[in-house]
Amino acid sequence: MSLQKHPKTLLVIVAEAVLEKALVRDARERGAQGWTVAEVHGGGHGGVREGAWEADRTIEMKLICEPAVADAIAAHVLSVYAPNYGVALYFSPVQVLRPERY
Amino acid sequence: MSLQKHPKTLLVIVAEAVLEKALVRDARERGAQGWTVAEVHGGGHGGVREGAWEADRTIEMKLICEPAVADAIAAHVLSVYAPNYGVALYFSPVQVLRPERY
Amino acid sequence: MSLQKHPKTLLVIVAEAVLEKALVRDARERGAQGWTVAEVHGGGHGGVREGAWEADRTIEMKLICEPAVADAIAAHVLSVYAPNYGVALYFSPVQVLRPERY
Amino acid sequence: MIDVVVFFFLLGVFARLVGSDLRLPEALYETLSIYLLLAIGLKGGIELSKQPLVALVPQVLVCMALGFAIPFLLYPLGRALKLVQADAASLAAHYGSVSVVTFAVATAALTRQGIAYESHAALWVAVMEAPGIVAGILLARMGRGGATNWRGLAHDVAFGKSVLLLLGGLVIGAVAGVEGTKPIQAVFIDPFKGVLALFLLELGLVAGGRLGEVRRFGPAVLVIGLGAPPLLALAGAATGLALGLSTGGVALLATLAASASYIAAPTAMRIAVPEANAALSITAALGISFPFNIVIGIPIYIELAKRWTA
Amino acid sequence: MIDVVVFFFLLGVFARLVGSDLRLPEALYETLSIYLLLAIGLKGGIELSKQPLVALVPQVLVCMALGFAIPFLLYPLGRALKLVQADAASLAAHYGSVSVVTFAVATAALTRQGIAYESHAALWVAVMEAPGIVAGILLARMGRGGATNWRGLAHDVAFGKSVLLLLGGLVIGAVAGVEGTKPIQAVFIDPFKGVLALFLLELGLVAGGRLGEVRRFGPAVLVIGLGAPPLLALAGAATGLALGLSTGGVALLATLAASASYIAAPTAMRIAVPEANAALSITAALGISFPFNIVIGIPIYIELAKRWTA
Amino acid sequence: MIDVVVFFFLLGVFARLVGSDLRLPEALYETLSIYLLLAIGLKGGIELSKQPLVALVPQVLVCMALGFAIPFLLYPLGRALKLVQADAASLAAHYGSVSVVTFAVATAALTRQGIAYESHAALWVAVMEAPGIVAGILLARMGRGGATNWRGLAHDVAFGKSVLLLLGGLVIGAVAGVEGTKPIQAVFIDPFKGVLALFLLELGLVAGGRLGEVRRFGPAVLVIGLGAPPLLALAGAATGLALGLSTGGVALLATLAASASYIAAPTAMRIAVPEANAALSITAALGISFPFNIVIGIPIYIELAKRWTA
Ligand SMILES: Nc1ncnc2c1ncn2[C@@H]1O[C@H](COP(=O)(O)O)[C@@H](O)[C@H]1O
Ligand SMILES: Nc1ncnc2c1ncn2[C@@H]1O[C@H](COP(=O)(O)O)[C@@H](O)[C@H]1O
Ligand SMILES: Nc1ncnc2c1ncn2[C@@H]1O[C@H](COP(=O)(O)O)[C@@H](O)[C@H]1O
Ligand code: NA
Ligand code: NA
Ligand code: NA
Repeated sequence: MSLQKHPKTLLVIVAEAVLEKALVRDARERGAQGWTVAEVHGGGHGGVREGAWEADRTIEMKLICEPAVADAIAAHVLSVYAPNYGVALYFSPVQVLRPERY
Repeated sequence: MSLQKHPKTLLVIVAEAVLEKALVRDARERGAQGWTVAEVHGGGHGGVREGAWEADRTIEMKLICEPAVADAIAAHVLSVYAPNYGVALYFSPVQVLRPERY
Repeated sequence: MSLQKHPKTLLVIVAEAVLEKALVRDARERGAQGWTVAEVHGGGHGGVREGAWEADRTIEMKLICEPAVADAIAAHVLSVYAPNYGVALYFSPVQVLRPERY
Repeated sequence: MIDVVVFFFLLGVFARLVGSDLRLPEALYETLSIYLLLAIGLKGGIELSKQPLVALVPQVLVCMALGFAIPFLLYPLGRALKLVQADAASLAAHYGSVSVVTFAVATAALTRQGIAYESHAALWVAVMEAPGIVAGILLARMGRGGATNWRGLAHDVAFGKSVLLLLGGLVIGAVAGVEGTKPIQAVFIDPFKGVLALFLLELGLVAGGRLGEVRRFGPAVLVIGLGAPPLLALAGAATGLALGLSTGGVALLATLAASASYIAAPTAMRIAVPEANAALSITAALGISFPFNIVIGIPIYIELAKRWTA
Repeated sequence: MIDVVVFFFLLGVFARLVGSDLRLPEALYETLSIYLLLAIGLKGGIELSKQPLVALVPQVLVCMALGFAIPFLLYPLGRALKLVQADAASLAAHYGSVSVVTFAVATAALTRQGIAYESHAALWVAVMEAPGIVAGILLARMGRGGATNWRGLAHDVAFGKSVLLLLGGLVIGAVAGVEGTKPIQAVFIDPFKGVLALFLLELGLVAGGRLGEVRRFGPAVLVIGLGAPPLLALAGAATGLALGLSTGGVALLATLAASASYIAAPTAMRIAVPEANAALSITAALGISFPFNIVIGIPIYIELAKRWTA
Repeated sequence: MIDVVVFFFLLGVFARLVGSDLRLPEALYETLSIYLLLAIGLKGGIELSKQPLVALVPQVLVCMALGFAIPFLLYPLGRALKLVQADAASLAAHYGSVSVVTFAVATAALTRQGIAYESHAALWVAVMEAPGIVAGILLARMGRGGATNWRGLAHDVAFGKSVLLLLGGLVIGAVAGVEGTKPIQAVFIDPFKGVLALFLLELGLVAGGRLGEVRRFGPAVLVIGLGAPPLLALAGAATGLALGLSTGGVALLATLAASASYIAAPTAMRIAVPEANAALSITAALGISFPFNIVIGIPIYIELAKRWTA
């Protein structure tokens, strides 16, 4: 196969579900062209989050984007939300086929 | 630990849920030995997909396989489904322990 | 951006849902500081798992941790659970921002 | 007086338009739709158990023909409004098929007004799901290469959730009869309208989300969304008259003709005619025609049926 | 005798304390809460349709003032117990707002004891959701920089699920009236208490999980969790007396004052005062005060209302 | 005449066999099973409140012994059919435990035929969940190294969803009594059969999926799936006779003995005997014995009970 692949960055943000709307807005403002969200549960330094009530739900948001865009979003999340919310984020190098879409 | 790790490719396909059955079939035909699907929602160039009605649901399919198999599946998805369906896909290098299973 | 990134390992374990409690316990005992779980379905060498009944559900657990911790957890899962349960696992290199949390 | 269930729809639209965080869980949406299909089928089946089946064959055939014909009526309209072939065909398919909830609202309105209708009307719904979809696909393929997997499609529609549950309910109702179904009436008969109200709340949320899209698709979607229902209602009512249906039956057939599918058709068209714009069809069907029918259309169709059968 | 629905709550707490794997699916939790809000609203609305609305204006205003005042009462208590500003304010906001389920348990107890209450009491619930939250945010911001997005917040509370469904139900009930809502009573009226029982099972599971956390937060959470309800109930009952409410009405207003929100408030405070410890508030509200109210508090508040209005 | 709820099961099987896309949301499945367990418990508990508890002790002990003995009967059969130790033991455990839905179908059939049965029969179900599982694990461990975490297992079964909800419902029903549970009967009593019908639709879908697997496991699964139920029914009926139960009671104990667990047992065995093939057991239990029992078995067991107690 002669698939032409292009490097991008996958930024994964695990955060309290209450932040979803704000995260989508912030990510788009910083250049993300798309996003994917899954409902998850888990635990970390802020204790176990089981989704047992409204404010206890957790989401995992995935953003495939330019490395600089990922950095800008991550920096924003880290400074604005991480101090007061349960947030975990990580970067992963990925390859895509239609680079103009990400 | 002396875990013997083996490189494989993780292919992630985010697509309209209506494609699930076809994607599983196509992936198996091209050599995938397993697949994992999560229900997600998100947005991209085709607008916001919230899963508000039957044809508005989105899935994320993960396939761990040989690089060549991943390429074959991705090429197929790109040519057959991407023109008319909301589809995002990316490749990521991973390592597995029991290589014969993927 | 001058984000300071630190390499970690993402260990992903896809397994029968009945193992969730045990996996969380085992992972914490081996040094994992957090975990994220999503409900999924899929198929592999053990056949199709659709979540049609209680013991047919599948989870995907993600652990961001030190490479050595990931290895210890994976080795444990491989020796204790993999022989008798449907289990798929893979490692992926990721980068995080607040390394002390993982 | 507007039926109370319609208020739930309006509440849903309102919630969406003001950007409320109200969302019904997807599992509830699926559960309610499974319930409504089964309940409608069962009710029709119980009635079916009281009458000879053979007499229904002509009705069934004519209903199927009506559903099949509708896309051929609408397609030229869509093309005239500058829609591309696939979009015009897909949109036409939605109107060729039927909306079970619109049907349920119409039966509720008839019951409230004390107007009788053919008790086996659920059978019409079941047989009218598929033909319009088939016609729409034919129109989309017309004069083009693309092969359609008709076998797969026939399977998907015939054994799709809607038809299967409607027909399944019909058969169970017909076989078990009035006596046999008594123990399950507390679930499938008595709460019907309340469940319908909840489902309309959900549909209001979805329809409200679609309203914002109307602008995106220009006037075509508005013209068809508002113009097709009354037009098709006339065709449906005329067919009902020709079949010699009761007043309520004429009103129901008018409603079925006027209604657009938002369950079976979108999924089927997504697979069979993927090049069609799915958002356009759902916006017309669920964002415009559905509210039009349940708020304005049904009272008019009932009035029409009363006059024509007077 | 303890009301049967309370046993379901205790079953949930027990299941959680012994580490049972019993879990109600999240979709069920959401569905039940949507149902209860709608049903409470509808019931109140049906009653509202029987009386002049203007007479209710003073009641509404006083209820809102009560909700707004409560956080100002509780905040100093929290501070005295060494809570930081954000935590004291957030906790106070939870008690300023109300718990719909506690209200429902109280109405069930009144009905069982044959004590009449203002039939439009659901209206009080609807208007008491927001003011306490606003007061709590003011307290958290007091003498600090952080700007609050009041517009966004007002929107989120006014059009949030709770207020929207309660008010939506009230309006639908009021407009459709007794006759119009008859066909949906099999869903929204008859099963109410059974659904409440299921929801209490779920809340018992959550509250049981919180009990384990009580230790983590030290005595403050216990003192407030057990001390605030009776204190606030007195304030509520006094307000009810001043408004000239019936015996049942006084008991309900006492209950509303004593109850702490675990739906609207946690979400609103998470957004508006993120530096507050969310687990602390929910532990006090749902882990301590909620069980206290439904098991011990409500019977006492009813007794109190009986004496004061005798 | 076949009970109407059985038709829903057959509809589910049919849907699955023809490859329909019909799927009930997982949350609905969980909700229905929670509901059925609670409702069965409650109903039994209400009856329990009318009689002296002490008299039930012998029944309870004998029922538990029966459940414990069944795997020892079946295990040799499995071994004779060439199943490995773990598989034979696990399969035996499923039949030692019980199927709540099979029980519910049997009570519905008895009610329809006007045959009385011990009103506290739900208690038998609750105490028969666990012993068969324990016996199966013993058989799997027999003559082998592997240590079993009995404490963890005892906890998981005793406080597992099934036993907890059944016993919880029993206790609530017994404590609250006829009067106390009246307000929740519209949810837990009246709709019981309709909900059972929905659950059977779901189980039909699952069982239909299992049918395709029968071939994979060879004749063993067929022989046990079809042979075990009548055999065990005889043992159950004999036990019932020995206990001096009523006609309905004998039929129910026969049914419980003949039924195989598909909720508690699969999960427990997955943890305690992971080397057993889970698909094999569920295929026999849910794919073969369950349909056999509800369609053919129950009418036979009732007939048998009538003759033996005549
Ligand atoms: N090491 C980790 N691996 C995977 N997920 C994590 C990890 N740490 C935190 N998370 C997720 O992020 C959420 C918030 O983390 P925390 O702020 O540490 O409580 C948790 O509930 C987990 O879902
Ligand atoms: N840049 C992106 N990052 C993450 N997910 C994306 C991205 N772009 C698209 N997606 C996902 O893929 C689906 C289809 O994308 P699209 O075809 O661009 O509308 C969206 O609904 C998202 O769930
Ligand atoms: N190659 C693969 N790619 C993605 N997921 C897999 C793969 N193989 C197995 N899985 C997942 O792991 C589960 C158990 O795998 P198995 O033990 O092979 O049946 C499956 O049900 C899938 O969800
Ligand atoms: Na139509
Ligand atoms: Na309050
Ligand atoms: Na048994």
